[in-house]
Amino acid sequence: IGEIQRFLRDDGMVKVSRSLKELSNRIRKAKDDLTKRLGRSPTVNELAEAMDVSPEEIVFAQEANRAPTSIHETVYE
Amino acid sequence: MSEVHKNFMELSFASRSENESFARVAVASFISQLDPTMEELTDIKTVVSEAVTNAVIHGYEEKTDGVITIRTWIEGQKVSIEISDQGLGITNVEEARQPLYTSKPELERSGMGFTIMENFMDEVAVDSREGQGTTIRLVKHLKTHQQTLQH
Amino acid sequence: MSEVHKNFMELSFASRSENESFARVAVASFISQLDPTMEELTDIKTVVSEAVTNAVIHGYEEKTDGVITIRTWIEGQKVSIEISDQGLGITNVEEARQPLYTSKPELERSGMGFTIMENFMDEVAVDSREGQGTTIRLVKHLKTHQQTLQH
Ligand SMILES: Nc1ncnc2c1ncn2[C@@H]1O[C@H](COP(=O)(O)OP(=O)(O)O)[C@@H](O)[C@H]1O
Ligand SMILES: Nc1ncnc2c1ncn2[C@@H]1O[C@H](COP(=O)(O)OP(=O)(O)O)[C@@H](O)[C@H]1O
Ligand SMILES: [Mg+2]
Ligand SMILES: [Mg+2]
Repeated sequence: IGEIQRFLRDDGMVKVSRSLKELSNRIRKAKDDLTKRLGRSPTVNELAEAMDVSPEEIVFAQEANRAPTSIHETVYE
Repeated sequence: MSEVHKNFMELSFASRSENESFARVAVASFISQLDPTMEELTDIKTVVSEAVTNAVIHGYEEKTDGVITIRTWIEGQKVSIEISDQGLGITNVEEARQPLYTSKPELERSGMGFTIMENFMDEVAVDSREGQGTTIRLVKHLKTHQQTLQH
Repeated sequence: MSEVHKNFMELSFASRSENESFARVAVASFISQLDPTMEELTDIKTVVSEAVTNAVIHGYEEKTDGVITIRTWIEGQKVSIEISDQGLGITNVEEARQPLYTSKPELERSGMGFTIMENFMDEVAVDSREGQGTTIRLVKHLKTHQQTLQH
């Protein structure tokens, strides 16, 4: 299955649910780091700059770590 | 910028619980142009979830052919959000807003939806008519950048 | 699941270029319930950007009091998107769709918006009336999970 996953990834076929979850984990880490460094909740632009993605994309990716984003999730996992 | 930044959006969608997540993202990403703190964004996402869930579960009693509408206005640092359904409506709004009150204890609802909205937003108004539907009006004043930096 | 999954949303917003990013994410987040591939999602975000930018720049000539509406339907793996403005409209649709054609070379437009839509979507229809506005209808059939795995 690792082989297939690598293939899907290389081929741009990686599923959104998986890819967004990775981004969302990176966002959470960056958010925790920034919160510690600033001593307050970072603004969405501060986080977007640190991650080099748009504020809107931050919001979107963050959602991926909540409930299953997909009705197919269980089928795919 | 001397002029106050103004913007608006209106969103309608099927009363399906899987749209709760979409509604959160749509409203939060619209508001992100005001550069809120991540904390303020989380507050807003939470109240949108509560109001949309209420429309799905109470307003339409999980019937998926209803329509939920969200209107959002931005004016300077002021965010106004209206969430409407054309569902069953609320007979006694005052009672409904009480902490822990739920008309659906059998669904293990917490009865804390309105209380959460009141805690996270600066204004909460409920406009409801039995058999006609419910509109929740929410206002939040985001911190200015000076306020955020001083915090 | 034997029943076909159906859902819809409608989104309207002010014709401001800062709403392009919001519109991309809103449509993407709605579509993500079908768990598309990253490539499919990027394609859809790109065409939404192109169509919204066209409405802002050509339809409303950057006047910010116009309204842009996006309707999105999901039926099984089929995604239909309609992007409308009530702006200037297109005099000659056939000419407008030609690769490299732009009516605004002074703005350094590439003239590739429609070509990009045709490349990324399965169907592209343009309905426009001078002085009344433009509606772009787009359809994309997402790969099913079996197709993705077999690819
Ligand atoms: N959109 C709505 N349509 C009809 N009734 C509603 C709506 N929103 C809230 N209510 C009523 O208000 C009560 C309290 O709502 P809430 O505080 O969110 O608690 P809960 O959802 O856990 O019951 C609900 O139990 C319901 O009776
Ligand atoms: N929504 C619209 N309203 C009015 N005219 C439009 C609209 N969309 C496209 N057009 C016309 O079609 C032409 C081609 O569009 P496009 O391929 O996106 O190229 P570009 O935007 O770079 O000019 C535009 O230059 C414009 O004349
Ligand atoms: Mg509730
Ligand atoms: Mg264009």
